[in-house]
Amino acid sequence: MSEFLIYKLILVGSVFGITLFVAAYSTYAERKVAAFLQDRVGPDRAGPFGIFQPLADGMKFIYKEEIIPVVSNKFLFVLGPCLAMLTAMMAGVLIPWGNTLIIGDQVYSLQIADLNVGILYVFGVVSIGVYGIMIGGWASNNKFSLLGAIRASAQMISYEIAMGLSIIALIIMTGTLSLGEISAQQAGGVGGDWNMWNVVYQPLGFLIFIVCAFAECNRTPFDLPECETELVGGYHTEYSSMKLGFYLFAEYINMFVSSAVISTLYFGGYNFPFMNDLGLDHNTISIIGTVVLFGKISFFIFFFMWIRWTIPRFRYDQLMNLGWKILIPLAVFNIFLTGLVMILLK
Amino acid sequence: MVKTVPLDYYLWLAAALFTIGVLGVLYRRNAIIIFMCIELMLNAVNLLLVAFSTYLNDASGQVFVFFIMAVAAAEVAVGLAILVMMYRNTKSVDINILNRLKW
Amino acid sequence: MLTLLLIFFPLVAALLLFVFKPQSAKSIALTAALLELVISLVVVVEFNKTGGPQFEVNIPWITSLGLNFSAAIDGISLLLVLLTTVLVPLIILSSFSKTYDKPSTFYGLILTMQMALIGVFVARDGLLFYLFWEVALIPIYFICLIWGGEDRGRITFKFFVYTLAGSLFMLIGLVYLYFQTPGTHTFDIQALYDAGRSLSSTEQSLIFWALFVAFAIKMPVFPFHTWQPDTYTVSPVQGTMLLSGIMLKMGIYGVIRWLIPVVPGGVAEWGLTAVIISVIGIIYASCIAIVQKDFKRLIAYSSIAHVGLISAGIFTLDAVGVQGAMIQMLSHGIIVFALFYIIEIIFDRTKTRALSELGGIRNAAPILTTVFVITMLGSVALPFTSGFVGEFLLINSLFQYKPALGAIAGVTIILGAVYMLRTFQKSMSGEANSRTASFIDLTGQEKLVLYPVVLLIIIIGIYPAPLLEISESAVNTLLQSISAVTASAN
Amino acid sequence: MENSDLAQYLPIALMFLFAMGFIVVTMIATHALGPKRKSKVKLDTFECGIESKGNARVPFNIKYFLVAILFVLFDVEVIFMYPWAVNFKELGEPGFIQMITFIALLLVGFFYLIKKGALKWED
Amino acid sequence: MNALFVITGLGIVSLLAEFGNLKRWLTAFVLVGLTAAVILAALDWNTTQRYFSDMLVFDNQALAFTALISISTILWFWLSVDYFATQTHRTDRTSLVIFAVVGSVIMASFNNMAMLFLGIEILSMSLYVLAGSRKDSLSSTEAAFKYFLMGSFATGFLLFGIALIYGATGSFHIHTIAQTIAANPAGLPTFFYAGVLLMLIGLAFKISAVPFHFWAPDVYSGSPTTVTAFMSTVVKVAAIGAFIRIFSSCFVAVESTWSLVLQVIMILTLVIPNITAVYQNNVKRMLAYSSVGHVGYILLAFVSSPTETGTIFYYLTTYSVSSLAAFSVLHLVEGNSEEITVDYFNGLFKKNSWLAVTITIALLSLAGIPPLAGFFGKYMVFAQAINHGYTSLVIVAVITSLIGVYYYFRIIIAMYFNESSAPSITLTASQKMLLFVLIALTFALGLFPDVIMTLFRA
Repeated sequence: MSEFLIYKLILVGSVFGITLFVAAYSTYAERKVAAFLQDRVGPDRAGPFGIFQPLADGMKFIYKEEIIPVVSNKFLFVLGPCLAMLTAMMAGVLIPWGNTLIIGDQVYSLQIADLNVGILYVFGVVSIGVYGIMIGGWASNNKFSLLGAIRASAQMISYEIAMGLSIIALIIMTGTLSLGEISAQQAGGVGGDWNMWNVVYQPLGFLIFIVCAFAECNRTPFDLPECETELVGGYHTEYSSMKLGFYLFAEYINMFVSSAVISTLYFGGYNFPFMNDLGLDHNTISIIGTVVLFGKISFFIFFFMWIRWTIPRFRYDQLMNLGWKILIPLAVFNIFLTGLVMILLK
Repeated sequence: MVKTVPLDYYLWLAAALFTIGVLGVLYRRNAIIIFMCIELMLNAVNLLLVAFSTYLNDASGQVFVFFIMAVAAAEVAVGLAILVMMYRNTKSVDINILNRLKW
Repeated sequence: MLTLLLIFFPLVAALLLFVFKPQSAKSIALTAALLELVISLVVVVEFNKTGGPQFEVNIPWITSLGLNFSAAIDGISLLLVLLTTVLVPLIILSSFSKTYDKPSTFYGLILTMQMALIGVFVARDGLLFYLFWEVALIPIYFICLIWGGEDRGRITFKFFVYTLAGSLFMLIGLVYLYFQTPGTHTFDIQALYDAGRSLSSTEQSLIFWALFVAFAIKMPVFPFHTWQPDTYTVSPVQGTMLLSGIMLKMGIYGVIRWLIPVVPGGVAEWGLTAVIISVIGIIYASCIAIVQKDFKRLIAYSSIAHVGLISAGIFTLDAVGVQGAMIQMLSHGIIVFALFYIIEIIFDRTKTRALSELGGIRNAAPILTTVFVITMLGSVALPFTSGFVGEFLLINSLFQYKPALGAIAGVTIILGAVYMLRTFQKSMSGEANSRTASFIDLTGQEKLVLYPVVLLIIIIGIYPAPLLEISESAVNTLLQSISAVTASAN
Repeated sequence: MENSDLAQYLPIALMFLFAMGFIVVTMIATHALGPKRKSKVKLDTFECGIESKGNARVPFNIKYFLVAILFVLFDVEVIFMYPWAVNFKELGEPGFIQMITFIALLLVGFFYLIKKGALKWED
Repeated sequence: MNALFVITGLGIVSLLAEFGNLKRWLTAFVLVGLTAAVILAALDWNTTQRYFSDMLVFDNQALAFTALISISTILWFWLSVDYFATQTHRTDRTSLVIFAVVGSVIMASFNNMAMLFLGIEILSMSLYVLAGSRKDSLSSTEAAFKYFLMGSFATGFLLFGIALIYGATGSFHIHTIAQTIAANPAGLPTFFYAGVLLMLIGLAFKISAVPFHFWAPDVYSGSPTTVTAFMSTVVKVAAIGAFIRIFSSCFVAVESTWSLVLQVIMILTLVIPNITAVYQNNVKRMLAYSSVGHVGYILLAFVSSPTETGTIFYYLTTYSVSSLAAFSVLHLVEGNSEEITVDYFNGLFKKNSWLAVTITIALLSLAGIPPLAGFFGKYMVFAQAINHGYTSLVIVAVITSLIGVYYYFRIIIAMYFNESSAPSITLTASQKMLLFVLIALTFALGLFPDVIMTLFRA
């Protein structure tokens, strides 16, 4: 019992730490990527190549003055960012970060928890994130914030439907909701026992999913809730100090988790091609797998940023039309197609 | 499945939730809160159904929960629409002003 | 077949009225009523006086309820059918001098009423009887409501609810009996008789009251009469005539046909009570009549008194009494019709019904006065008028039943004489006043209505035997069957 | 214990504790460490430097509301597809046809919505 | 079932008619479809068909209710032509009504609690919207809101009851439940009986039995008159159909649990609304209370003999026809006014005797005066109750029906007695035709009740 607890504690602790770390360095990465794409230098003062910039940012958040507008609802004003942060942190629990490690005769899974409702849990937690934004925006009692919050909620819930639908086609294939199993099903990959990554079977589903993931994270080209040209800061206009930090953190954590989910669902998770043909022992493969997974995640995080600095923002009606009138029908079509093919191949 | 919690607990919990919901509907005056109380009643039912379903090893209870959830969602949609309409006509969601039709 | 024709011819005629122009409604209705009279006369001619129920029809109607369209005519029915068919053309004729709004509806309702009345008198199925009984209420209610006088809404409603309430209790009683019939339940009259007689005395008593209340309200017998004076007063005169001339006989007929034979045990137990109630009613109504100021109201109360006597006579369960009741029903029907018509004539010309404002009509209208005198004498039961035969027989049977009651009931003749003569004195004799000075005597159309009535009053008074013969065998059969039951019970 | 239902959720609870702890500690830390120099203007809501007017809690476009309602409806309908999708292989062809019927009905409603202009934002 | 398919298809088509060039043909199409549904129901007569793994069973009772519901709806469409006159709302209103009919049919044919629940909800959800379809009127909104609240509140009770019964018997299938009950006459857990009572309460809300009726008058008087007509006919038929379906087939084995409760409810339902109706000046409210009162008679029939559903069906038929007649006149008289008092009927006989005669006949039928349909309805209820030894309850019912006469006659008296200066009303040929049909039906049902009574005797 206690051993189990300690193992889980370590796992949870490390995932927690890594999440924070990745989120912090994503901000740095984002600025560097932006600079790179715009042919600038980017942050370079704090430490070599500005490598301590995230730490400096963090300190600044902590030491800044806390401002809570008089007309706002104090409790909700504080609750908003906390909720956003909390849900963001909770979403990553079910990601299988790697295969099992065998130490002695004990098998340790690198997934914190493998619920049989895995994907549903992720969706459930992510959709609570809307509350963080909505509550924060409404509590500020600022017109910009309110508009931003409403936009954010409308956008996020709209894309949630398409996202949910796009997953269904995948589930038809995998027959399970558990992320661990979905990962395991993609083992091997190209060569070996010829398990392809799901993206091969579900290109359309992947496309829909990643578009929705962008929208869910309020990332450009879907960052309508905080588009500074119209809404100043959107839902976090009134926020300062660590509460603002939480919102920003939450965004980057979400990006990180989304990338992880995408990698797991469509890109084989911790599996890599020819993994079973290298003749390495199980633990080594698992560790390599984890590294590979982080590689994939990093790529998707980079992809998020790449898109951000490449594609301009949508107009709001374009955004809604894309979500409702294109992605949802497409997702339904994808379900139909997948089902049909499955039936025919059987 | 290990049924560590006795069925009675679920029953009492559901009954308590349901009662809270009923009392809420009867005593609260804010339409939104009444909505929520009704949802609470339905969720008490859901809880009960799921518990029974587990203890009877019969999936139909859970399917019924799906039905209830779907219908409750539709009901909320209609209810909120009515509420908006009411707000437009009265600028309030306090049901006390809806006394015009009393005999 | 003849029975069906008798029942439904008025209804067809009533529907026809709506096809033609409203202006011609009057004459079509009169023609129809006269044809109906002819049909009834054919029935009289064809009727076998010793033959029991005749002209039977028995058509299955609502089998799931055990309801058959079962009707037949025996002596008792025939007399009342005859009363109806004679009075309805007279009533229609009496309305010729007036123009009513929506005449098609008015005459249609009268004819529908006639249908229902005849249906009540010939039905030999419990539920069918009940149906006609209720249907009779609808047209008369609307006649009173639409063409009535002041405050008619409230008053006619009271009338409606009273009678409906009574009949609903009757319905419960009938249904209870229905479920007592053996095998597939049926409402057939004989089956109901058998079922009723086999009940325990408590059940019989309950059913007795359930039915008696319905009939008593319809008649009306004291203390169920409170709807009656007001309703008679506000109704248009044709409505009053229908109510008092024919409709009240439904109640008496109900007692004879559907109460006494069905629960003889109940009648044996409660008959005396019924008689006492009736006698109290006679005295009460007569006393009230004496102090009435309104002519129409006065006649209304006198009607209660007469009906009380009839009711008392029937509950003696004596052949003479029942026969007397039959004759008295006919006699009362025509006399009260004539009286109301005379009141209407007076009202038309003087615009008042208050006795205190009348007087001196005798000088201006001798014919009217003569007619009134004859009718009045009939009403107070002077010998050689129809009233005498009936009242004599009734009081006679009451004497035999309980001499004391007979004596008290006999007072009615004296009281009747008192209020009728007072009426005569107040209205006809005395000084003419501004209202009555220019009183015009009877017109031709009015004579056409009143002369036959006067004739009938006198003929029946002198030679009632044919009428008595018609009902004799039916009454005897009825009473014998009851006495057989009560005898076997003892 | 390891395999029981509740134990599966234990790590999630742990994670929750970690996250909560982090949030609470950070919030308290900023509250304690940051400077506190309040002024009326600073505590006012931001409206691009102009004095802020009125309450921000004004009724907003009904479209957003409509979107919310539609989301609730569609999202709940999507729930029905998950069990079906998981059991797709067992249900086979009849299940597929039934679900297609279901989705078709859903699409009828969807089509109706679009045609009715419930999702029309450009106006 | 074929009827159900047709009606469902009809609903979808009328929803989509918005976009084709089909709007003009919509009413005709709906009428044809509903007629087809009636015919299909008639063709299925005497065949008991089971669908969706026994979730829906179309036996004779279900088919009869289906036909009744469809026919009432046809008549209702006829009387509420102007409700669909506005172009913008024609298709959605039509489809809402049709979907309500779908719900009604399911409520009459369910064999599984899930279907009961779905049927009720499909019906109610459409009605919530229809009740509020006069968007600018506060009373309409209010009616919709109250209806919604009470509807979902009742659903809560119903569901809790269903959940408890499921827990006790392990099934949602009515027949399985009935078998379980029969198999364990003493072995059912206590909460099963609580479940039955909760379902009773839930359904009592739906059929608006006292003391769960208080929403009905508000909702009936607030909704547009045509919608009220729909509620008090089709919806009431469906609710009662569902009620008797579950209680007469499934819970009849545990009759002792609910019989007494239902008797109390029944007596209250007879007495209270009939007395309250007397004090109403708003005709719609009066009819609402009257319609609650009629539930009392139906319950009387049900209490006295739960398995004899023929009587109830006949009663519902007569009630629907009479109510439709009453409401069609009410609708024609009201014009544009929101609240229609008894005074609106002043002198109606002079203004338009068609209307006056129709509503007179309708009210007389509702009051139970022979030879109209309503009389035989009441008669059969009373006869059935007397037959099963409930004579004292019948006496209560008789007294309340006399009270009923009182308020029905207020309208009649107003029409024939009072004078009015309001302008007379002219009717179109179609309206006259409708009134004629309704009068004819009222008489025909009264004169030939065997046509319906023998349906259930096979």
